[in-house]
Amino acid sequence: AYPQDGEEEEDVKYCTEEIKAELEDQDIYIPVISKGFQHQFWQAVKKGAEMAAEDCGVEITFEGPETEAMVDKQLDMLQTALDKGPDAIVFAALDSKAAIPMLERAEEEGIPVIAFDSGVDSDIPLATAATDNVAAAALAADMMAELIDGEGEVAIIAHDQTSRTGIDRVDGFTARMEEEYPDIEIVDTQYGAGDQLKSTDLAKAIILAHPDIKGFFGANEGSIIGVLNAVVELQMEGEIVVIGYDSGVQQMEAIKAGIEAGAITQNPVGIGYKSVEAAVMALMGEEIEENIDTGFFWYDAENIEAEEIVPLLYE
Amino acid sequence: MSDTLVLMEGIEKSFPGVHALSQARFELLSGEVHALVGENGAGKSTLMKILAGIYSKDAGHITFKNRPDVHISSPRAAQNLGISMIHQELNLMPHLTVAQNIFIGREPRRRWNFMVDDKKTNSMALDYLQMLHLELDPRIKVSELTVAKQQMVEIAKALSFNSDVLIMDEPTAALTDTEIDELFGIIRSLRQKGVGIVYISHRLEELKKIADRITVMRDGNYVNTVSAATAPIDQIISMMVGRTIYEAAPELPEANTQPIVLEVKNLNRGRLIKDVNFHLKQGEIVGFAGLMGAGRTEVARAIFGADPVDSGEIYVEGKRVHIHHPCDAVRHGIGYLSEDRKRYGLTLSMDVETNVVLASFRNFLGALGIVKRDKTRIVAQNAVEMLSIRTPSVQQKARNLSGGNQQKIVIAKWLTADTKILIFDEPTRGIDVGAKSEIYKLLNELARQGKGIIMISSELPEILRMSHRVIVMCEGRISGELNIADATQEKIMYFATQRANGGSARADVAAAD
Amino acid sequence: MEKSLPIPKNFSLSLLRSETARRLLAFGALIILIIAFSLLSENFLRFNNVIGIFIATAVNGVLALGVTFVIITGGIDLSIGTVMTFSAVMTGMFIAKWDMPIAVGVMGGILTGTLAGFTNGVLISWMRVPPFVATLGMMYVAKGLSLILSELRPIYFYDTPLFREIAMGNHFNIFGQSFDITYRGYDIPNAIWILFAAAIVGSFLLSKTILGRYTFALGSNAEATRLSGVKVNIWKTAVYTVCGTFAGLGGVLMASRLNSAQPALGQGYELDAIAAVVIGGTALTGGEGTILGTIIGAFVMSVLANGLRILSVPQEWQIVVTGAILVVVVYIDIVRRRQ
Amino acid sequence: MEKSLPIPKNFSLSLLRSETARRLLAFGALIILIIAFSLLSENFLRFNNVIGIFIATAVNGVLALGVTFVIITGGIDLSIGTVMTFSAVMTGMFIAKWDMPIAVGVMGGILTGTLAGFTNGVLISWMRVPPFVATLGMMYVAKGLSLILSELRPIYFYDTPLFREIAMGNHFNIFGQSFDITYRGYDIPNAIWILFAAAIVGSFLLSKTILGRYTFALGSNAEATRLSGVKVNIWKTAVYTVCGTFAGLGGVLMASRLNSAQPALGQGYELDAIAAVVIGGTALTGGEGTILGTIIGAFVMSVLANGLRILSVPQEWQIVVTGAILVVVVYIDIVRRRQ
Ligand SMILES: Nc1ncnc2c1ncn2[C@@H]1O[C@H](COP(=O)(O)OP(=O)(O)OP(=O)(O)O)[C@@H](O)[C@H]1O
Ligand SMILES: Nc1ncnc2c1ncn2[C@@H]1O[C@H](COP(=O)(O)OP(=O)(O)OP(=O)(O)O)[C@@H](O)[C@H]1O
Ligand SMILES: [Mg+2]
Ligand SMILES: [Mg+2]
Repeated sequence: AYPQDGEEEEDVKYCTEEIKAELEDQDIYIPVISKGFQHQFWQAVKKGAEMAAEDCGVEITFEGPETEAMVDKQLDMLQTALDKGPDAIVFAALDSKAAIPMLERAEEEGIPVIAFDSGVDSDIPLATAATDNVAAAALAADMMAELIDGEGEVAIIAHDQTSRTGIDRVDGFTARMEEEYPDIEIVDTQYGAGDQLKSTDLAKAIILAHPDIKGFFGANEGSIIGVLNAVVELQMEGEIVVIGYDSGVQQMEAIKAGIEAGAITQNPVGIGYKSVEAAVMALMGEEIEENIDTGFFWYDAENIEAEEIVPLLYE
Repeated sequence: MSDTLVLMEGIEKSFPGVHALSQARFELLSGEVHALVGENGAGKSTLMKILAGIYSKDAGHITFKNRPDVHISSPRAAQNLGISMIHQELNLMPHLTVAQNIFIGREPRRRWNFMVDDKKTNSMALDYLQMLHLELDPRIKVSELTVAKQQMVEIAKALSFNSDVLIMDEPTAALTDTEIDELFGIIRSLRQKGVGIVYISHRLEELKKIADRITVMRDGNYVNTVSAATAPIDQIISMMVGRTIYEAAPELPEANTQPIVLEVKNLNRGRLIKDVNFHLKQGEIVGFAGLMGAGRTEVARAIFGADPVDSGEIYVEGKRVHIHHPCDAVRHGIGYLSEDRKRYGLTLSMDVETNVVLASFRNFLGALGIVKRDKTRIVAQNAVEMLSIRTPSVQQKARNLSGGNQQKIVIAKWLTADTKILIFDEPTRGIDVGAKSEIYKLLNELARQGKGIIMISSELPEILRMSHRVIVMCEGRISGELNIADATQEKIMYFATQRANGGSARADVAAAD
Repeated sequence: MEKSLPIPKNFSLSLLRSETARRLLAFGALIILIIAFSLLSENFLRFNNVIGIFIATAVNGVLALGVTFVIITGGIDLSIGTVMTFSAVMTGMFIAKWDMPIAVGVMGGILTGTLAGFTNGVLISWMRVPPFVATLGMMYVAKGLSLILSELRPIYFYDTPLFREIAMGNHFNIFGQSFDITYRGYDIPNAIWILFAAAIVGSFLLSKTILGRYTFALGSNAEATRLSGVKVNIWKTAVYTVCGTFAGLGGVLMASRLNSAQPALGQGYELDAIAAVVIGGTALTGGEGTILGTIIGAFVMSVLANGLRILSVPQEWQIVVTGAILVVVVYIDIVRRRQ
Repeated sequence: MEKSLPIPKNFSLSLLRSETARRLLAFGALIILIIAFSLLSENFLRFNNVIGIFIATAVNGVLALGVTFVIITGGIDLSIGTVMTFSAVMTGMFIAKWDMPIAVGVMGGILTGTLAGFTNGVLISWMRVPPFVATLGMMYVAKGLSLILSELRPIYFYDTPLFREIAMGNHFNIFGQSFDITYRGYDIPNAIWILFAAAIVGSFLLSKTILGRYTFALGSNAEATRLSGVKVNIWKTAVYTVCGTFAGLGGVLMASRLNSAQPALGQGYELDAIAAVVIGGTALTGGEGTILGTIIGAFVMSVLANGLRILSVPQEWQIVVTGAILVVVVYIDIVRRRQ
C-alpha cells in the first residue's frame, strides 16, 4: 500500500444518535451544490453526502450543472438554494471568484458555507473538504516514472482544459515530470470532455502517432476509460503503462486484469460525508477544522481489495 | 409621342441544357401597348426578365431612351431606369400587408431615413387600390387574399412605380372579366400618359382589345412584329406555332344520359362554402364559372379532401364516400389539378418523371416497396410525348420548364393516375393557344372515355366552349345552373353577381344587355 | 365608392386580437407556471428569488432577442452561444489584459459580437452558405478563438471593480427607495434594466424601422423581396449583424455578472435562446414573430428552471420536464393558431 | 416537331456528371486531407490508424445516415445524439439489468430509437410541431430518461462478453487471413462492416424504394405531394422513424464499443452528424442529397479529427479548423453547384 499524507486516522463520526434525534426535530435543510451530477465521481460524493444526512437526520438536496463550464448556471443554482432559506450550504465552486458575491449574501443572511472539492478564494467558507489535485496528479507522475523506469514518452488524456480539476491534474502531472524526471517526455495532452467515446478515439490517435509511447495518464474516469479502450482495441494490453484517476467498475476491472497499472483515488464518498458533517457541526456551533483533507490514495492490483482502499472506491 | 423607349437586339440567353433566347429582338415605343406572344417556353418571360434586371443576358444590346448599351444589373437598376414588371408567378410576401407589399423597397420613411411611416404607406396604397377600384384594406395580410386579389395587389404594386416601361407577364391569368376590364381601363390611361406597356398573354382575343402592336416569338427567336388592328388572329397563331393547329369548331356537346359518377350534397365550410349541391355524370364536363373568390376552388379542394369541411355528403358512383384526405379522394378515383401549380402541383426540384408518377407510385411498386424505375420512365416518356411537353428529357427538373410545360406535367400526373373524376382548376391558365387546344382536345377525349370532369375556369369562352353544363357560383353558393344550349356570357355573369345582399349594379347591366 | 374601406377599424382590431391572443399563450403558460410554483413553494415569490429569475433571464433574453430577428428571416443562428463567450473574452482582453478603460472594453466586446454576426451575414447572403452551416462553423470558430485568446483560463476583472456593476450594480435603479427598506437593501440589478432596454430597442427596430420591415419581408418571401429591388444581401447581413451585436451585449453581461470571462462556457446557450424564441410564438419558418413573445418565452424558460429547482425536483427529471414543456407549449400555440 | 427531345441522352449524362462532380467535391476534400496528413505524419496511414478512423466514423456515420433522410425532407433531427444514448441505455437495461439474451437487447435498443423517431414523426406530422422544436424537446426528454433509467450510472456488459463483439469483434471478417500476419492479428472490426451495411441499406431505401421517392418529394414540395394523394403524415413519420432507428443502431454500436451504456454522453453528437451530412452535399433546404455523400462527409469529419490529433495540433485550434473547414467545403460545393 502507498498511504498518502501519512497517518491513518481513526474515523470518528460526529453525528451520534442523540444529535440525530435533536436535529431531526429542527427540519434542517442543507443544499449541496456540486460541479456536476452526471459523472460517477459526483454521484459518489452525493452518496457520501446522503450518508451524512442520514446519520445526522438532516435533509439535503444535491445538484450541479451539466458541464463544468457552466459557471453561470451554477450561480443560478446557488441563488435558488439560498432562496430556499437553507440552514447551511455545501458548495463546490466551478469558479471560486465568480461565486464570491453569492457567498457574501450567504454570510449576510447568516448561512454557514462549507466548500468541497476545490476551495473558494474567500474566507467565507468555514471549512473546505477537498483533494489536493495538484499533489495527487504529482503522485501519479511519480508512480508513472517508477513504472517506466524514469525515461520515455508519456501522454495525457484529460477531461477538460478549463475546469479547475482538469487544469490542476494536468499541471500537477506535467510539473512533476518536468521537475523530477528530465528523461520523461510528455508528448501530447488532449482533452476528451470526459466523453468515453471521444477519449477512446483521442487516445488511439495519440498511441498511433507515438509508437514508442510507454505510459498514459487518464486524468478522470471518462478519460482513463478512453485510454483503456484504446489500448484494448489496439491489442497493446501490458505494453503501455496506464495510470488512471478515480474509480468505477471498468477501471477497477482493468486494474485487476493488469491492463491498468493503478490509479489515484480521491475519497469522494468521504468528501460528501465530511462536508455535510462539517455543515452540521457548524450549525451545532462546534469548532471545525478549516481544511478537511480527505486525501488521495494510490491503488493497484495489490491493494485494491485492501480494507482502507475499498471504501474509497465506487463502482 | 412615339419615341422609342426600349430596343433589345440580338439577345442571347442560355440555361443549363436550354438555349432560351437566340437573337431575340424587341422594340417598345412610348405610349404603346406592345403584346408579346408565343408558345409556352418561347422565351417571353426570359426576355422580359432580362429587361427587368432579373437575368443577365449572355449577349446582345439594349438601348433605353436612346442610351445605347445600357447595363441593367439588378431589379433595382431597372426600377431606377423606370422599368417595372408584374411577374407571371406571384411575387408577394404573404406575411406582409397589402400596403407593405406595394411599397416594399420604397417605404415612405421618417426620422433618420430609417423609420418606416406606416400611416403614409397605407394611405398611399389606398390610392392605388382605389385607382384599380379594388375594395381592399391595405392593412390586411396578403396571405389572406385569394390568388386573384393577390394578382391585383401585384398590379397595384407595379403601377405605383409610375414607370415609363411596365411589363405585364400574363397579368390576367388569374383574373375574371370584370377585373380584366378594370385593368384594361388602367392600361389605356397609362398609354395616354406615354407609358410603354409590354403585355404578355396567351389570351389572344384580348390582344385585339388592348394591344397596338404584337411581337411573336418562337423557340427563343424573334419571328415578326405586326399591327394588332390589322393582323388576323389566325396569322398570329400560325406565326407562333409555325404550323396550323387543331382548332376544330367547338362541337356542341350532346346531352348526357350516362349515370352519375359524383354527387355532392349540402357541402358547407364556414362562410366559404354554403350548401353546395350538384352532380356530375360520366363522360360529362361541368364548367364552374364565377367571379374571383366565388368559392370554386374551395369547393374543389373540399371535395378532394384538401381542406376539412363542416358538413356535406359525397357520393361516388352512388356510394357514399368519406374523404378526409387527398389520398381518400385519389382512392375513390378523384383527381385535382390545382390553380397554383408551383405551390400545389409540382415538386419543382424533382424531375419530370417523378412528377408525372407522383400520384400513382403505388402502381409501380415491386417487393419491399421498390419503385420500378424502368416502368415509371416509360410512362413518363409517353406522357411527355402525348402532351408534347417540351423538356430535354424526363430527367429534367420541373423547375427548369416554362410555365405552360409545367402545367402539362401536372395534367400528365392525373392522367397517369387514371382517375375517373377529374377536377381541373383553371387548366389553361398561362397556357399558349397551341397547348390550350391540345388540352381542350384532351378534355373532350377524356370525357368521351367516360371520365367525369369538373372544369373551373374564369374564361367564359372556354366555359362555353367546353362544358355540357355550367354551374355558376357566387359567394360560396351555387347561384345558378345552365344547360350549355341556354348558356350565354350574359346569363353567366348575371348569376355570378347574384350576391346575397340584393345583387349588384353590374349584374343589372349584364342582365340588361 | 364611399365605403372604400369596408372593415378597416374592425379588421385591424381583430388582427390585434388574434396577435394578442397568440402572445397570451406564452403569457398564459408563464402565469400558470408562476401560480403553480407559488402555490407549491413559498420561497418562489420571495423578492430575492424573483430578482434571481430576472438575472438568470438577462443573458438568455438578450441572446433570444437577437436571434428573433434571424429566425423571422427564416434563418437560424447557432453561433450566438459561443459568440457571446468570444465577446466576453474580448472584453476581458481589452480591460484586464490590455488595460483599456471599461467603456472601451464594453464597446470592444459588443463590437466583437457585431463582427462575428457580420461575418455570418456575409457568409450567408453573399456566399450563400446555408445559415445552419455558416453559423455552425462560426460556433466552432468562436469557441476555439475564445480558448486560444484566453489561453484556456478565465479572465478576471478584479482590477476594475466597476465592471461588475454593469450587470450587478443598481445605478439606474428607479424604485430604489421603496425596496431598500423592505428587502434588506437588495435592489434591482442593472442587468434587468439592460434586458428591458435591449427589448425596447429590439422592438423598435423590428416594428418601426426599415430593418424590421425587411426582416419580415425576407422571411416571408426573400425572392419576391429581391425582385422588388431590395438589396436583400445587405439587409440579411444587417440582420445577422444585429443578432451578433445582441450576442456581444450578452457576452458583456455574462462577463460582468461572473466578474470574469469564462472561455469554456457558451455552447448550448443558443438552444436555450432559440427555445425561448419559439415558445414566444415566433415561427421557425420565418415571416412572423414578436419581441414581446421572445421576452415572455425567455421568462418561461427561466421560471421553469428556477421553479423546478426550488421544488428540488431531481435534475434528470428537470431535463425531461423542460423538453416536454417546450413541445407542449409550441403545440398548443399551433393548435390555437390553426383555429 | 421531330426533335421534340433534342438532347435526351446527353442531358442525363451531363446531369450524372454534375452529380458525380458534386460528390467528388466532398470526396476531393477527403483525398486532399488524406494526402496532406500522410505527408505530414508517417503514422497517419498506418493500418491501425486507418482502422481507428473507420471505427471512429462508425457511430457518427450511422447517425448521419439516418439524419440524411430527415434533412432531405427539409427537416432536422436534433435528438439523435441523446436518442442514441437512450438506446444504449435501454440495451443495457435489457441485457445487463433484465438479463435478456443479447439479441433481445440489441433489438430492444434499436427499437427504442425507432420509437423515439416515431414519436418525433408523430409530433412533427400530425401535431405540426416544427422539426427543430419537436426534436429539441426529444433531445431533452431522451437525455433525462437515459439518466433516470440508468440511475445516473453506466451500465456495464461484463456478464455478456459477446456483446462487445458486435462492434469490436471480427466475425464477418473476409480479409482476415491476409492481415493476420502483418498486423498482429488486428482485423477489421465488425463496426466497420456494420457501417457499410447500414449505408447500403440506407442507399437502397433512399434510391430504390417508395420511401426514398417520397422523402425527396416531401423535401421538394410537401403540399404538392399531399395534393397528389400521398399520405404525407405517414411518410414523414416513417422518415423520422427511420432516422430514429439508425440512431438506435448507433446506440447499440456505441454501447458495444464502450462495453457499457454511458448515460451522460450523447449531446453534441447530432451536430457532428448534421455537419457530416452537409459536407456530403445534402442541402438543408431539402429535396436533394445522397447517402454516398453523407458517408464521405462523415469520413471527412473523422479524418480531420484524427489527422489533427496525430499532428498534435492543440485542441483549441482543432476546433477552429473544423469550423472553418465545414464552411469552406460547403461554400466550394455551392460555388460548384451554381456553375
Ligand atoms: N431558370 C431557368 N433555368 C433553366 N431553364 C429555364 C429557366 N427559365 C426558363 N428556362 C427555359 O427557357 C425557356 C424559355 O422560358 P420562358 O419562361 O421564357 O418561356 P415563356 O415564353 O415565358 O413561356 P410561358 O408562356 O409558358 O410562360 C424554356 O425552355 C424554359 O424551360
Ligand atoms: N386564406 C384565406 N383566408 C380568408 N379568406 C380566404 C382565404 N382564401 C380564400 N378566402 C376567401 O374564400 C372565398 C373563396 O375563394 P376561392 O379561392 O375558393 O375562390 P374561387 O372562386 O376559386 O376564385 P378564384 O377564381 O380566385 O380562384 C373568397 O371570398 C376568398 O376571399
Ligand atoms: Mg412565361
Ligand atoms: Mg380558384
